[in-house]
Amino acid sequence: MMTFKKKTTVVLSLLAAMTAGSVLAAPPALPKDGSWGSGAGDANFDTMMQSGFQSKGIATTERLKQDPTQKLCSNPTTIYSAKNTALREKLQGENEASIKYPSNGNWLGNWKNGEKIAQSGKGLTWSDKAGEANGGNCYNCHQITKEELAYGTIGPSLYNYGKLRGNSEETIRYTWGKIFNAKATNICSLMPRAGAMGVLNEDQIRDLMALLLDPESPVNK
Amino acid sequence: MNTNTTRFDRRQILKAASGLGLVALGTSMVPSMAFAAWNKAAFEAKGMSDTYNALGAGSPSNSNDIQIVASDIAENGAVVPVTAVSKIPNTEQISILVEKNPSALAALFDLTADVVPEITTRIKMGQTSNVTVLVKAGGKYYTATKEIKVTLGGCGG
Amino acid sequence: MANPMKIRATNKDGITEIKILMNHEMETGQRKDASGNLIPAWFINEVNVDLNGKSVLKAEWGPSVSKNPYMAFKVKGGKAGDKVVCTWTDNKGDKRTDEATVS
Amino acid sequence: MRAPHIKASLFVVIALAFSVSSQAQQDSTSAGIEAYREALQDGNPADLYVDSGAEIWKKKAGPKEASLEKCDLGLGPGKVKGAYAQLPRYFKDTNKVQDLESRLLTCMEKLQGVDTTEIVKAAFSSPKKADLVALSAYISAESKGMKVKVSLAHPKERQMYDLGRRLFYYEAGPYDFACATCHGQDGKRIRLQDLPYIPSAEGAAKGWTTWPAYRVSSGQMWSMQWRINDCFRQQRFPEPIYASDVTVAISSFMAGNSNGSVMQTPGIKR
Repeated sequence: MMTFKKKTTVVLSLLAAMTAGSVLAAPPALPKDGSWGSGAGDANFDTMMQSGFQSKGIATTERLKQDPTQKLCSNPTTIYSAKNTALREKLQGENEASIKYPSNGNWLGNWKNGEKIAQSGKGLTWSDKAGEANGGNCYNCHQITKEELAYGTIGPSLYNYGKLRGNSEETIRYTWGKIFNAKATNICSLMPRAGAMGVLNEDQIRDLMALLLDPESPVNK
Repeated sequence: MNTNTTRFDRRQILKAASGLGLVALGTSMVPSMAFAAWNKAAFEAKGMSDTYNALGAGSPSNSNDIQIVASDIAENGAVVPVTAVSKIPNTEQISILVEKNPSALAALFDLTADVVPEITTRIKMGQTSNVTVLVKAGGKYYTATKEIKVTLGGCGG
Repeated sequence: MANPMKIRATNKDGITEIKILMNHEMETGQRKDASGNLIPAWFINEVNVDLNGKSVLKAEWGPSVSKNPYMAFKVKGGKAGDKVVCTWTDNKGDKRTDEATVS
Repeated sequence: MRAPHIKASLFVVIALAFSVSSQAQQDSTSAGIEAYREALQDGNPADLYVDSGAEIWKKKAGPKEASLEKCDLGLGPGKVKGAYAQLPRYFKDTNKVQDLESRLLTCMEKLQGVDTTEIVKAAFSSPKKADLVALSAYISAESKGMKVKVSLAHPKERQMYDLGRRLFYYEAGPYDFACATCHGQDGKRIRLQDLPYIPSAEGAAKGWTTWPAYRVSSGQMWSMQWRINDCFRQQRFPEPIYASDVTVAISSFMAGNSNGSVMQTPGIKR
């Protein structure tokens, strides 16, 4: 019995190894100290970046300049290192302070508009024009309504968002903050800071809020 | 990135549809050149029954002997692979129709007796639609239908 | 002039499988160019395939066949060395013929 | 004390029930998409570009009325077979690490006497870049079925890889995007497109070994440079300059990670 089990395990793990394609050698590991390798220090990297990009349309080379949050989040080895604890807390506080809550006291707009914004991935590329309304890119990463099958999975599912969480003042405020600046709650969140970076305006955020929280929204059906 | 649309945004739908060239203008832009064989009326007909009429198919009956081999979902409407298989004896013609395209008829194949009645091709679909395979066999017409969903791809920029 | 097609034909157990990839825009006549003008329809509308000098299949197409059309089918009979000839005609009257040998 | 507890477990049950049905829906969608991709594999229009690329390779052009047949892609002048599977690599004559397209520019300049300034500036869809796109289809096809074997042994090769890796994690722009935002985790997708996890060998291979590719959405053949260019566009970055070190570095990172995997080029994509 034991031998059989062993054999099966070996065969199974072999199969798993084959299907996972782990015959490939592991790529070179990142240095543990947070550096990038001797040839990829700041001077060489900056030279490459400055000579390798050009402004096109609205996407100018200005965009390559990082703010302190982007800089921190660009090194996976050191984001959560102890020496960066103070910096993380400071930056998280700054991101939190950037959140502007609704000026007119209205938190929820029109969920139908919100759905359009969630669907649209347009905006701010070099092929987009200045002054056009940006999309929210939401479906790229989240499931939202049940009807839309083409949704991404980088972020959590938001289907039944309001139904599951209710619409207490706390939930509403939290949700607004998350859309406005996701890095206020999670410093290196992968979600764009839609409000803080001026991607979406206050009305658009209100409409997205309605999509998530309005009981009439298909999200909560 | 490409033909990304929202089902709620009409402007975008139109834009995407025009990207595929499938807005409801029909084939009015087709230069009218005379062709001996090409069935202009059938390719310009709107809707299923008009197309059937133009093909002389009348009201074809459903047949379980026709198979449509295609994925349930197409990642892009610009290229939808479809294989039409007929097990009906004496199959002489196979056509592929997309109900919601501006002109339903996409392609028609006349087969000689030597051809195995199994044709693969690729068609454009402007939106999620029923796809019908129409088979002419022994002078009679038969159909089978399958829905193919057309989804959105890319990041939608 | 139109670009060449790619024809592959193989015989296995007395059945010849023919796969043809054509080089064509298949423009629908409903798309607009950058300055907003309609791009005229331009598509293959007739196809004929000969196996050993005998027509085995004729197709009629509309503009909703995909760009760079692909077509695959099987013919009973044929053998290695046989000749497959495909000719298409488009709605502008352009024409292209290519051939391949069954392997 | 009791009520909140019940509420909480109810929440868990609902959440679980939901995640199960959502998973099922996701699976059937994925299966449908998988079938679609499978059906595309036969009859890849990229083959049409492979043929025209082979013609362009042999055609005399430029002020020197020469073909590219003596171009050294790393395996010696005129050796095309297997060359793509070993690019990018260090070239002694230019003292640079080059990918296929930057190397082709070198050959056009040296062998044909072509001034490539306008080609570099031209849009990817412009006829000026069409030759390079077709050539990349042809040359990549000549490595189909071969294993990726990209050297990181030369200090400049290793440097290019390291620079590419650093660029991969570089976050900037109005959306805070880095390559890693989408390609830094395993098993995720954007809309319905699976996102390869580029820092892993398997993930890098999914991308690297299937480009250049024919894109059915646009009905265009895309070279690797074109693919990378559009990634940066979606990232809301400024435009990477054609054949610049930025583009070679990110290619070195992908190619270096996918060493040992099998080239399936040219591919066909959504």
